Amino acid sequence: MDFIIAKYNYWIYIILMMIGFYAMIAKNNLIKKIIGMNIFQTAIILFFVSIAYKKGDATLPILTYADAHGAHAIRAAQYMNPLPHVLMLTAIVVSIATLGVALAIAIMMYKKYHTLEEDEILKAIK
Amino acid sequence: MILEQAPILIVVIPLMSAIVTPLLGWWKRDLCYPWVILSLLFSTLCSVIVLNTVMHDGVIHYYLGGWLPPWGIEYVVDHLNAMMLVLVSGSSLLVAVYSRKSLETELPDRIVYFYTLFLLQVTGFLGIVITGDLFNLFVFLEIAALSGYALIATGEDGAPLASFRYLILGTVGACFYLLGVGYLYMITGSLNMADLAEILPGLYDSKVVLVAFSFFMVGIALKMALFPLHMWLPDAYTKAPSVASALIAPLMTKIAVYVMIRIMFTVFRPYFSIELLPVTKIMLYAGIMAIFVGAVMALAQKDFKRMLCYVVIAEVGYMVGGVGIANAVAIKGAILHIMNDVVMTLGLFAVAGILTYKMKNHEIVAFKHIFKKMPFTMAAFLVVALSVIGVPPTCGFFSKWYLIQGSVMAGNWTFVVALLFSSLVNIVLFFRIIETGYYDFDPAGSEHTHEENIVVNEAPLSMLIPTFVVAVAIILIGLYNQSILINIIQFAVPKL
Amino acid sequence: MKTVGLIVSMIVGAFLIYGTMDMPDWGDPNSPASLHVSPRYIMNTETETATPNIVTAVLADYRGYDTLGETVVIFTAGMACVLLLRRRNKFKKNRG
Amino acid sequence: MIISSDDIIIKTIARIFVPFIQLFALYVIMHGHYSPGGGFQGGVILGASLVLLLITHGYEEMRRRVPEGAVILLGSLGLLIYSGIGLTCLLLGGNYLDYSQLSVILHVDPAHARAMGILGIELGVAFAVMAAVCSIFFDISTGGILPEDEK
Amino acid sequence: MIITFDIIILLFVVMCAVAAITVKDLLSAVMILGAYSFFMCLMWTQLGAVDVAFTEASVGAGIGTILFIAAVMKTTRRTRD
Amino acid sequence: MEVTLFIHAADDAFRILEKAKERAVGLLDTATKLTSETRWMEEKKVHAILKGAQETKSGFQNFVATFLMLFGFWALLSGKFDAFHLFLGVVCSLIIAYLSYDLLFANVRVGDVRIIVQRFIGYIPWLIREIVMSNFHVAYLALSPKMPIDPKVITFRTKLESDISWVTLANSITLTPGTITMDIEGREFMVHALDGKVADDLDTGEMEDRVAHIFMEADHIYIQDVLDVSRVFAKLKRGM
Repeated sequence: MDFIIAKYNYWIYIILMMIGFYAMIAKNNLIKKIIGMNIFQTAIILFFVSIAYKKGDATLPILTYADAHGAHAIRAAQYMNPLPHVLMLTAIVVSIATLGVALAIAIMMYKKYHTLEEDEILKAIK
Repeated sequence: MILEQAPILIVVIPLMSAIVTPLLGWWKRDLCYPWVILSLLFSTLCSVIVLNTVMHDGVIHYYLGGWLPPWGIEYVVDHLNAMMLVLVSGSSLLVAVYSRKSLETELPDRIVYFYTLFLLQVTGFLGIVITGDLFNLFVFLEIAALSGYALIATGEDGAPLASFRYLILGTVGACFYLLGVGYLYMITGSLNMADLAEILPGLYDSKVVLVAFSFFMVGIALKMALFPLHMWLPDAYTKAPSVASALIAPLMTKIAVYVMIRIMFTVFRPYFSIELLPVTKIMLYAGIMAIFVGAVMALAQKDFKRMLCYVVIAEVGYMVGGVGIANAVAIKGAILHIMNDVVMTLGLFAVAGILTYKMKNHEIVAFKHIFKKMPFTMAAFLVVALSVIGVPPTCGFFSKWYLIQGSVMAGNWTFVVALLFSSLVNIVLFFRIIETGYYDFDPAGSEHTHEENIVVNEAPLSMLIPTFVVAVAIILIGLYNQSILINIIQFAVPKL
Repeated sequence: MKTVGLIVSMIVGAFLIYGTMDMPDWGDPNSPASLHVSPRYIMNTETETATPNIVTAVLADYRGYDTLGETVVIFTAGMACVLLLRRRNKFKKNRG
Repeated sequence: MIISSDDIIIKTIARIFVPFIQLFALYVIMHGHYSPGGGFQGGVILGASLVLLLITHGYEEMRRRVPEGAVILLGSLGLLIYSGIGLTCLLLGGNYLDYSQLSVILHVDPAHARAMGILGIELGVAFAVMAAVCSIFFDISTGGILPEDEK
Repeated sequence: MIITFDIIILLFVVMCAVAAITVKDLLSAVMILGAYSFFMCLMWTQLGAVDVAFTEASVGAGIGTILFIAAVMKTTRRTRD
Repeated sequence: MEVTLFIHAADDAFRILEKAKERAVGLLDTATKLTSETRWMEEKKVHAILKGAQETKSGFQNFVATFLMLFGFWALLSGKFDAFHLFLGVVCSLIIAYLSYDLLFANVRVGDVRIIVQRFIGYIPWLIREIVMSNFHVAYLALSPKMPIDPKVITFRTKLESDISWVTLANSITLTPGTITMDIEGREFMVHALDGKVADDLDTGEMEDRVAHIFMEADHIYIQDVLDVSRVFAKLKRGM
């Protein structure tokens, strides 16, 4: 029980990742695949954000006025870990960029074959 | 100053010229081609400078933004890096020179944006190779991947679907890589490769490290199309425009192999990847399977480019198997084979591009009388083919020699058999083309074509010169392989 | 395909859960991730970059090159869409 | 295919809100130092405001305000600002993207020079992201061909 | 109190994810994905990642959904799975 | 006793008022007849004023007003009043004002903004009262066991002039429980009402009048009427 409570964020992220991964592999519709891709990437972001979390008196990674002006020494445990947040900002951008390209390719295919189902497109190519 | 700043200039010059290219194309479209060549020339120059510096002074560290490594991003250039940089920038320069005529027939209305993405692709490759930071590698991996998807999707009928499948699997690969980064970060708190290499040995028995390592491996195997995960490659590279396949096919898989070597031997110690885990065994068998499957599938193809794709899969098997044997000689052979394979695959796809340009088709059946029509192209092709088969003066022989030597030393005869089998199949493959193209073998042939009717119809010079440069490079690398080994690769081989 | 997908995602999930066992507890302020590199960002941001928002400082300065890469990624996506889809008549003058 | 809306309510509300959305986007960009936000988020909001204008007032209106060529130009310009700042640092004698070198030009201490450098690159990021978002939306919503070009 | 809030949001997230890949109408699936992004963004605010949450709110729930809708409107809503 | 007296007095008063009203109506009729030409001219002028708000108004005036409004918004958001941030605010507001000066005040005269805002604030309490009242009504409808709802769609033609007042009216209608604006086509409002009472409330046109009052649309006509009447009186006096 302790094992689950202490890490439930990680468990949920694994479930989400599995959902996304399954959709990417098993779904036949291109848009559904893209949706799965989005879920997959978001799950990874959730994982990183969970790494950054600190229990206790930690707050947002923005220095308060007193700290910023050197009123007292800053302790690292006082703020969340900023590095995973930074990495995830980049990852979100990457995911939206991938989404754009994927949708563009899907639309290209729809213009040519008038369907979004993968097997029908395969049939049309042959 | 150029000397100090050369590592960053290698990446930033193609990057900035990629940004300027759409503006330039807006103004005057014809300027794009010289502009691309110019920027890649500079980039190549810088990478040669870097290689020279590395050979004389050892490893270069470059701190981006002036921040010291574990906090900022660092560029590390050692011998392996520097060799890859020269290879990548040099071969992309050749492809850029080669690209003009082919693009004008295949994508006449989209040249400007094609060149933009071309430069971005090269930027991505260079960024992957040069960086010393795991997350930075991911970012550049995505740049390379996204521009690759777009370039491939512009190809012939069916290219969008191939590209979409590549996108899905490539994203899975990149996400697995990112997960690996996350697991490593969670357990160590660092992203810098050198820093990780310091911290990790104390944590080798942790399950988190094991999971991270496996996700790295699977993600990169997806990117390099290692045997069970190779489904996306043949379609994507066959249907891409010839310039795109000439750029991506030689470089993407080899860069993935480079990343794999980097992670196995720089981020993790050889002790972990070779002795603690059965990774190398799995890799060895995957490599052997890749060689067999690639060879057999290549035999079954009627399409020239598709056949080359399966050859590429088999060649990936060479390198992965070489690393999988995990002794110094075999890894030396694998690294030398990365170099050779870039050049050879570039030559093969360049020839395929020329044939597509002239014949508007890449079925093998269409290549009749091709030796008469294009003597120079086919001369270059012969050299490349001999190298792929592994005939002594060419470079392909030597890397195979080291691979075989290494596997004999390790007592692994299966790999030897696989290598020999693959060479044999390659002979058959290329002989088939020579047969179609040279001998006027026409089973139905009541109507004997008169040889006078066949006019020499050679490819344009801008395509021919890069192909010849590749052919010459193959022979030169073959002749000077000892000095390359002593001066560069010997330092790149990890200390086992 | 469906069963393959199910099996593969199950294997991946099981493997990840296996990895979860050795993870530091969620939200532990003394986990390795919060002890090695990040404290320096938190402590020195103000003196080194005069920026109270640590995320911005790390994003744009300490790891500014990543952000350059990120911007290039989205630029690449824009260019890719233009390359793949746009067939507009550019030289037709806009009305109005 | 998204065509311009005929609904007067949506049109009017969009018309009134767009300037405020744009100002908020600029606020987010400029105040990335002190509060959540920064170039990327601001750029996305800026792009979203233009997209809102597009889906309410139609392509013609949108193209009148921001021609498609200008969008690509803005994207390039944004990235040029970013990499140009990096290159300036390099020319001033530091490493690439080492903003503390900017203190020579700006006449402030290195820490504040870094803050100014961050502001500069966030502007660049915002331009690039805005342009990319607009351009992707243009292309995806039209499928690359405008209705009047089809004729 | 906070933990229950977390768990409720996480449950919503999982439900939205499952719904998004099972619904047989693409437009609905896309809208549910937008809701998924929004719940995710709430979750991240809860975890203290305000910057990430802000970005996700503007990107995932905003531009991403808009792009999806544009694509679905441009193509088709029907799907077999 | 007093009551009857009072009722009588009231009766008388009403009678007198009635007569006065008849007189006034008669007078107005005559006046209208007399000054039909003038009237037509005046109407044209009113129209010109309203149109001028949309077209002939100077772009620069708009620009300045947009700039000021945006800068106020910036100050509200930012909360930092050192020189650097104020400078940034000025620059940003200038850029946005330049980009979208024709959006914010497309149909409203700049000089009227102060009055409009004042009246709008005055309008809000009335709207809230209205919302609360119809809330009770809808609650009654929903909770009573018979569910005496009688949904219907009513269409009416509005006299409002500008798009912003249409939108305000439509949104006010939608905000009030029991009624929803479904569509505006030209000047036809299509409203879905839950039962007869709310529909009747809508038909009285009070809300519309109030909205017209906010955006100073009735004002012009009203003023013109007064002017007309005074002129007519003057003429009549001279004639008598």
